[in-house]
Amino acid sequence: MLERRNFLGLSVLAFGVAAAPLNLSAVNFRETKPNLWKATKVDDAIKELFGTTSATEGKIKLRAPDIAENGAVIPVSFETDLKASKIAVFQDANPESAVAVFDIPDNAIIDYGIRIKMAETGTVTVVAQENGKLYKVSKLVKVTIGGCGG
Amino acid sequence: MLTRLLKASVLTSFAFFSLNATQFDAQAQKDKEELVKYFEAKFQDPYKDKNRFFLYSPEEELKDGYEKGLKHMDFGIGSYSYAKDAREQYEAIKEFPPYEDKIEDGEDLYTKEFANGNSLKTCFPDPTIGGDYPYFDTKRKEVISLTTAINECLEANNEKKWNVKKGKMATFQAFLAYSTAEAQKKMNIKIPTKEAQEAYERGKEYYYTQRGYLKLSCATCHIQGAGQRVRNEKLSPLLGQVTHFPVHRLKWGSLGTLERRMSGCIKDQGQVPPKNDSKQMHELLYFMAYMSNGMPIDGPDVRK
Amino acid sequence: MAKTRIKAKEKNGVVTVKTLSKHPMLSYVEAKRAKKEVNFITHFMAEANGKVVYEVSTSQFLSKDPYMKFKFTGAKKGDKVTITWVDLKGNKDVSTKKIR
Amino acid sequence: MNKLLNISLVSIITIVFGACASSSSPSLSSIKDIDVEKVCSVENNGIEKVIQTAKKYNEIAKKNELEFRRLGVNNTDLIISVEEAIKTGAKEVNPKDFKGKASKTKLPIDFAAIRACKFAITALTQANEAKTSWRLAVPGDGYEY
Repeated sequence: MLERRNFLGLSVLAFGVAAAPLNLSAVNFRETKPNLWKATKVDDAIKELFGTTSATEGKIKLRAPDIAENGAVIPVSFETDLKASKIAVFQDANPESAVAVFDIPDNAIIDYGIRIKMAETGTVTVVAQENGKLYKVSKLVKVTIGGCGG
Repeated sequence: MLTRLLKASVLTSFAFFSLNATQFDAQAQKDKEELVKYFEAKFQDPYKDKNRFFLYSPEEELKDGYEKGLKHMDFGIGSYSYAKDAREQYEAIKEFPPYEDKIEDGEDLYTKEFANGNSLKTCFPDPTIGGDYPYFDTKRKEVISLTTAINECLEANNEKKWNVKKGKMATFQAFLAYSTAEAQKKMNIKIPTKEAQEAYERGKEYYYTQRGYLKLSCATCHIQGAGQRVRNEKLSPLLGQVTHFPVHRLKWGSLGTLERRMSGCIKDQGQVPPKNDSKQMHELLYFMAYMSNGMPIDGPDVRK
Repeated sequence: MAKTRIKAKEKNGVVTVKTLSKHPMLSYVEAKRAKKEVNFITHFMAEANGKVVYEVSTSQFLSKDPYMKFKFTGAKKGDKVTITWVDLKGNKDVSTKKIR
Repeated sequence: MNKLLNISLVSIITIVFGACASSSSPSLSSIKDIDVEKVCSVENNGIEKVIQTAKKYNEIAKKNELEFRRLGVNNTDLIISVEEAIKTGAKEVNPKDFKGKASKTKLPIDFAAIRACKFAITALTQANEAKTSWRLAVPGDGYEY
């Protein structure tokens, strides 16, 4: 419990650091690919981001539930040994398709986890790019209105 | 080896209990043992025992969707003890539970001084009491829940009472539950007197009584129905049902108290739920808590 | 005030980081329904020893109070991980934690 | 003579049951063997009578914390909505939910009256039945598996 106080202190320090220019190599795909986030079909989004939709199935281990406990909090994680430079997560249950685009630094180990929202049953797709080639995996996640009581 | 050790310690604790037990909790003790026996039998092998326990479940679901060979303490995480797919999500969310900061906020509430210089700490000098509530107050001759005790403390110090369902009440209880869990304490409900025994019996009758326009009892879903699927819900078991509160429900998007969960559940039976600080609610909780006696406190927790 | 809680652990040269950021992550649909302004984290980055070790551009479809788990190499116990995120409205948050 | 015996038997039973249900209203236990189809029939009794019956029994249900609630609508509010519709001549009722807001429940007035009446009585008869039947669900007691 003491930890938090430490942690608060540290973050004040961090603000000092943050004042210095910090964007070392950052690529904000929201700035570089504004149309990606507007795409309403997964294939359109993949094309917008990677320039092509032709992808090999597999080489990525995707974990997502068969039936979501709650559509607002769906744990999604993926692992791969690919030396990927870019990985993106899409779904087809929401108005737009793109969920997140990872720019992979060279010392990263690709074992990532996030939590996503889906308005209804749909397919989660993860696409990785290695040396210009695309790899893709998908999984159906069922979303129902859940939770008994109040 | 470890399991043997565990068994031994469970046995000795049973022995200890029965030595100490007065006649007042003899029936309750028996009820609990029968309940454990039932659940262990039910979840020994749901696929094999389909005709005995899971008549209405699809075979492939029983084959792949259920954990087998569950023992008493396994039920501490409720339906996640048997529902495989849900369990994975539960564990993923527990990697970084959404309520963690609330435990610290709860500690702040614990030590924060009232206008009169006292604090919640004055009323609850030992915060590791999550497993002792609800308790039977032998002087007042009634069951007191943790929520009620907290509000009585606030009132006695001229502070405003808290909403019993969420907010500060849930936050503070998260700290108490966490402290209790850290101290590795267990559910420890006592039935000290004849009156307490009667309160227990009334709570028990409430649990098993069919009510509401759907004519469901608590037991319909959480004993006979435990593990059955209703739409997308694998219903939770009575064992371990109260050990993990307060919970962060994904449905609520926030922490809530046991009372909040209870009234939601009773409402689903199709009747007006009893008031959170009513005698009925308190006695119902008293019975439920006793059924989880000996199980570790593991709140706060996450539920769907 | 820092709005990201960080857990960072090193084991066998691999640092595992888990973070939880306080943010409503209101999507366009949710914002409309709640009669609030749309806002969500759009870019999230982690650095250690002056190098970017994790970076993601995010959308409205991450859950409320978004969670991130990632791994990287090249840092040891005692080094610091710094998380920086910005949201659609331009709010920025920086949080730091020592690797354990 | 027979009649007298009957009456005294009934009253003894009432007293005994009343004593059992010490904390609750004594009239609860006397409510059984009511043919809801008959007493709640609008066709036979007229809507006013049916809603009065509903009201009478629902009061007892409330007192014993047995009142029904369906989709957020307490039986009390269903009864009120029927009474109001009788006054205004409306053919359909839209009762308030337990928070006092308009509910999603919309029913033809006769149907609403019948439901309110059945709900009120069933809450009581079902509770009386349960006094003996609840043990059938207890593992190690009435429940065998």
